[in-house]
Amino acid sequence: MSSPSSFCGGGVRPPERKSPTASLPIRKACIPAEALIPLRQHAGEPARCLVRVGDAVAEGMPIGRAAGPLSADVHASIPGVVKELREIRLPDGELSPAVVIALEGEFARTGRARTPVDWRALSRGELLAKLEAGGVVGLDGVPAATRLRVSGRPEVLVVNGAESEPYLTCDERLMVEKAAEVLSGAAIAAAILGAGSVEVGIEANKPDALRVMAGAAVGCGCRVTALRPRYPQGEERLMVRALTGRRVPRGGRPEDAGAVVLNVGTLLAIHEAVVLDLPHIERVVTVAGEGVKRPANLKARLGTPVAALLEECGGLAGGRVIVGGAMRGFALDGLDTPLTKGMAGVLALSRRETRAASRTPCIGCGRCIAACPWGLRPVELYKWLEHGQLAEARSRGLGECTECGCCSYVCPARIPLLEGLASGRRRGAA
Amino acid sequence: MTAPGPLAPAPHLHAGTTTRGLMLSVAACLLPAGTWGVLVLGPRALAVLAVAVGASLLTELLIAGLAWKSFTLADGSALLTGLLAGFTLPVSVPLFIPAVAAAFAVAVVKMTFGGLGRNWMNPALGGRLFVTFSWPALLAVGAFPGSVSGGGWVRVPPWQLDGSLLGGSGTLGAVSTLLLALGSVYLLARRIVAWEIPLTFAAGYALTVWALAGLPAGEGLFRGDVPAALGSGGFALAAFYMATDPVTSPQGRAGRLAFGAGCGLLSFLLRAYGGRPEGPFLAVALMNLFVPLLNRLGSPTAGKG
Amino acid sequence: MSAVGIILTFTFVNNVVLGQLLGVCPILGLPRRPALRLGLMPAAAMPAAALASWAVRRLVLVPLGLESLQLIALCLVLALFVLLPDGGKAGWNLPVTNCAVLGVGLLTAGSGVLGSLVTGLAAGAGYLLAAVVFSGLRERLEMERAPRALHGLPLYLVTAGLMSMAFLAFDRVLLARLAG
Amino acid sequence: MSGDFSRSLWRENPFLIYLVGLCPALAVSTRLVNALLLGAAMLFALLGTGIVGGALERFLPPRWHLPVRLLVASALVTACDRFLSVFAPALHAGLGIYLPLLAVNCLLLGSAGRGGRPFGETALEALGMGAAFTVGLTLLALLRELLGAGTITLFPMGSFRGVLRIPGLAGQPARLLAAAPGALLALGYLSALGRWARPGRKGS
Repeated sequence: MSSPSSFCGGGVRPPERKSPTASLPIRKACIPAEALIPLRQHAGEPARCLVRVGDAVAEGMPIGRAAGPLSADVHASIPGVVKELREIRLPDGELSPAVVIALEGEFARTGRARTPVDWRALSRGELLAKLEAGGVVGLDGVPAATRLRVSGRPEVLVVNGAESEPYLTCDERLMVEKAAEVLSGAAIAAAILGAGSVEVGIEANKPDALRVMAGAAVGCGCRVTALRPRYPQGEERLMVRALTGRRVPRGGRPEDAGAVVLNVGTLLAIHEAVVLDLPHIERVVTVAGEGVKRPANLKARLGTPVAALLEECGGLAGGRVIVGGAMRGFALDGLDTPLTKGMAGVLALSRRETRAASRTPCIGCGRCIAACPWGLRPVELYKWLEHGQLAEARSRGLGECTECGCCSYVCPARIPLLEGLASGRRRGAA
Repeated sequence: MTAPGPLAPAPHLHAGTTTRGLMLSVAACLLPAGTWGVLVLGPRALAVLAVAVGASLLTELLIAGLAWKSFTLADGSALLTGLLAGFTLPVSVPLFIPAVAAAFAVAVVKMTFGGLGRNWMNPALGGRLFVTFSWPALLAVGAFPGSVSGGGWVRVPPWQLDGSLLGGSGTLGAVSTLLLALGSVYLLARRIVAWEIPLTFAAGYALTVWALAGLPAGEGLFRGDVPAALGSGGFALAAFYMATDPVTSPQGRAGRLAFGAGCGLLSFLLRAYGGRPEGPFLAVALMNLFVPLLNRLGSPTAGKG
Repeated sequence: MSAVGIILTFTFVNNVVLGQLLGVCPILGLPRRPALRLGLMPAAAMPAAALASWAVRRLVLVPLGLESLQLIALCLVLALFVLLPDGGKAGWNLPVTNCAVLGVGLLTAGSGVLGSLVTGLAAGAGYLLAAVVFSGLRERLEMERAPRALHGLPLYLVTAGLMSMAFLAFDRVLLARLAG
Repeated sequence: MSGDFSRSLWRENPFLIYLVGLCPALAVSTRLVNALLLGAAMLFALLGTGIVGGALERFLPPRWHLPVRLLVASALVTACDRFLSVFAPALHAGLGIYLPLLAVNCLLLGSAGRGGRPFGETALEALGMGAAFTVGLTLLALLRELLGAGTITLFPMGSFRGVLRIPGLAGQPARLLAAAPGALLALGYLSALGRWARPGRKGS
């Protein structure tokens, strides 16, 4: 293994705080008595609802059908009866229709032995169809099938095992416990893409994952590289730069540099959908933070309420509850929010951990500029947006912002730069 | 507004720095040099410093309280402004001078523009300039040497008096370049101030002094006395504490490098040709004018890439 | 005074705008964006005015013994500028109400042709310098909230005052040592 | 009409609030007497330009309005200049080029194209503007001279040399206020004061 590589310029080094969960094996969570399954667990339109109140649903049965290329199928994560259809507000503030399923009947799939499918015998179209039928969605909300259906034949598949977000260890545990399955998913994705090489990037602070993955990668054409721990190392474009040396053009996508990036959790879901015919109905989620009594990595059914996950870990001792990562996640005002495909963590952070302070005027220290991995000037963009000058902000690169939050993280005046820029981007997109 | 409520915006972690922390760190780093200065220069130095700090705090308290009904002393910037203003003044001045300098700094240079972060000129420097040009005779060069070693508790050896490292002129900020630099080492190591500005400031100043300072005296090129220039006249205070004021210096790296270099060149010009020992202060104030233009350096705009 | 001395005087030591307070209002009132272009027009008019002043004085007023009518003669020249076809559109009448332009014409009253030209150029450069620096600061001021009564012109004046104060660093001692 | 007069004198004082025509005035506002003299000259020039220029404008196409005003103003200002140089050479020297510069003052040229109105209206407007200019300039000069030199300079009369020295201030005045930066700073704060004191601001 060579010395850790990384992106240059910008980024921050937040405390890792991964130790409470990094060495704990993934635990199976209890099946919830009631699952609340949003029909929008992806970037695009909500899936079209296929069930009505009173319908009996089996485990893994589709309950929502994709409505467009950025939309994906949604499946019943538990067997039971559709109790209610309602509209809920997701943590990011978007509204989504959701299906409430009351647990009932027997588990048709769980615990039954499965014969693995020989995916090498399948055509590219059949593989993609399996991914669509399984409702596999990447961490950024783009369905895996859509991501892999790119034109222009990328040469490299980049496997994102960086996990640079503090607290989160679910990817790390997956790589330690399910390295073969993850690499099988990578092989499937590479086959669909026609990509010649597979590059796995893992931050150097996960020695176990690096060792296991490197061992599993022997002989399957993958290269495992250690990355310098630095947030946001997991950003797609930075991963591509660090692992392949290819520069993604400003404001462009990894595909523009001939690479496709997929997260290890997504690869596991690809493996399960293709080889085991299992739809995307459960995921591993890190439950951590000082407000959680017994932090853990749980393998839980989608639709499990956050409250149940916290309960499973000894209950909530207080603090700010966040879903997702500590840098990019969303704070919750209620604990009935369900687990979704993209939710890697449930964190309860104490005041000591968040180090919150009151806002003061900007003193122009330039820390946000130094921290921005894209070389933007967050403070200037923020001020233009504050004055309603959206066009001016866009001409200064607002479109290149990936909302990583480094600027807000370092701002001594505690200006909500990320919030300002993100809302400006939403206004710009509308 | 951003109180840690249930719906606080991301990110939910923070590096932990606060504006007040930054201001107080800088103020604390002035302490060694200030203490030494008081020991060398005597109680008069303490009086100048106390009047400057008092006037600064009082002005900020009055304006923020009466006009905006807010309490802003807690951010520590008024304290720092008062300290810096006191450091720049010869201790021999009548005590109304530090009061006027600090009050002008806070009221005109800072609060007029809306308070902390909105001013474009370094307040302490603005105050220093106001008294320099208003009462030139009281702040003249001649006022420096007479006060040295008068009434201090510590006797500086005579060979140190002309210079620099431990005991120089009769200004708190010029008594010890060494201790000021020591304080700034901490600030630089903790990344509290930008390293780019002191670097190019010192480099630009030293190079021009070395190359050109011999010319006015007819000694030819490359004969300048660099250690004497770096070790006196408030260069250290200007380079490490004034030019690095985040509010009134550029934000990007390219802008900062250019800003420091400009400060260095102007310092030399004003010091060697203008006959002003406070050249570095004037140079920083002049460069403050160019900060908005320097901020355009290296700024990402449309059409790039 | 040497040419270097004249240039230093009018650009820095006694900057037309910041030292002699000529042309303050056009600079305070400059629109934000094309500061350079709008500053260029009066700056270019200054050497022209200096030359015109010299020519009128030398060729008309002195031979006729009418030196005291210099102001009227200069205004006549300015009036001709305005009357040029499309004067308003091309912005020719802009320099007319700019006292810095007329001021340079008046200030060069005692100089020869070369002195007038150098003075005009230096004054123009000084004007441009002040205009560009001020437009930068003004853009910054507009991004920030200031106390209501001070917002706008009063703040610009205080800004110009602090600029002018910083320019006092370029003093006569400096001028004497640099220009000999 | 008298309402117009008082409005332009204080509430809408063009000098203080809109800062119209300030350039030539700023530099000489170092002494009170300069302000009074310049104010008087301005009043005279405003009246003359308003009446003569207004009368001529009736017979001329619009593009001639500005040049004609300019010439009329320069003639009147030259007259003032000559008059002062003959009768009060010392005071004249104090004004320097700033008296002739009144010719291109925005206050004088700003009324170009507004000719053809009744004589009384034109005269009253000119009086109001001139008075406003004088009041504003006097305030500025008083402030700067008091703080920047510690004196008040008036016309010399008999044994009185024309200069009042203010005890306490005259010893160590803040000389910066007498220099160029002082003019800009003082005017800035005076105009802020003018805006702040403007009652209501509903008329504008």
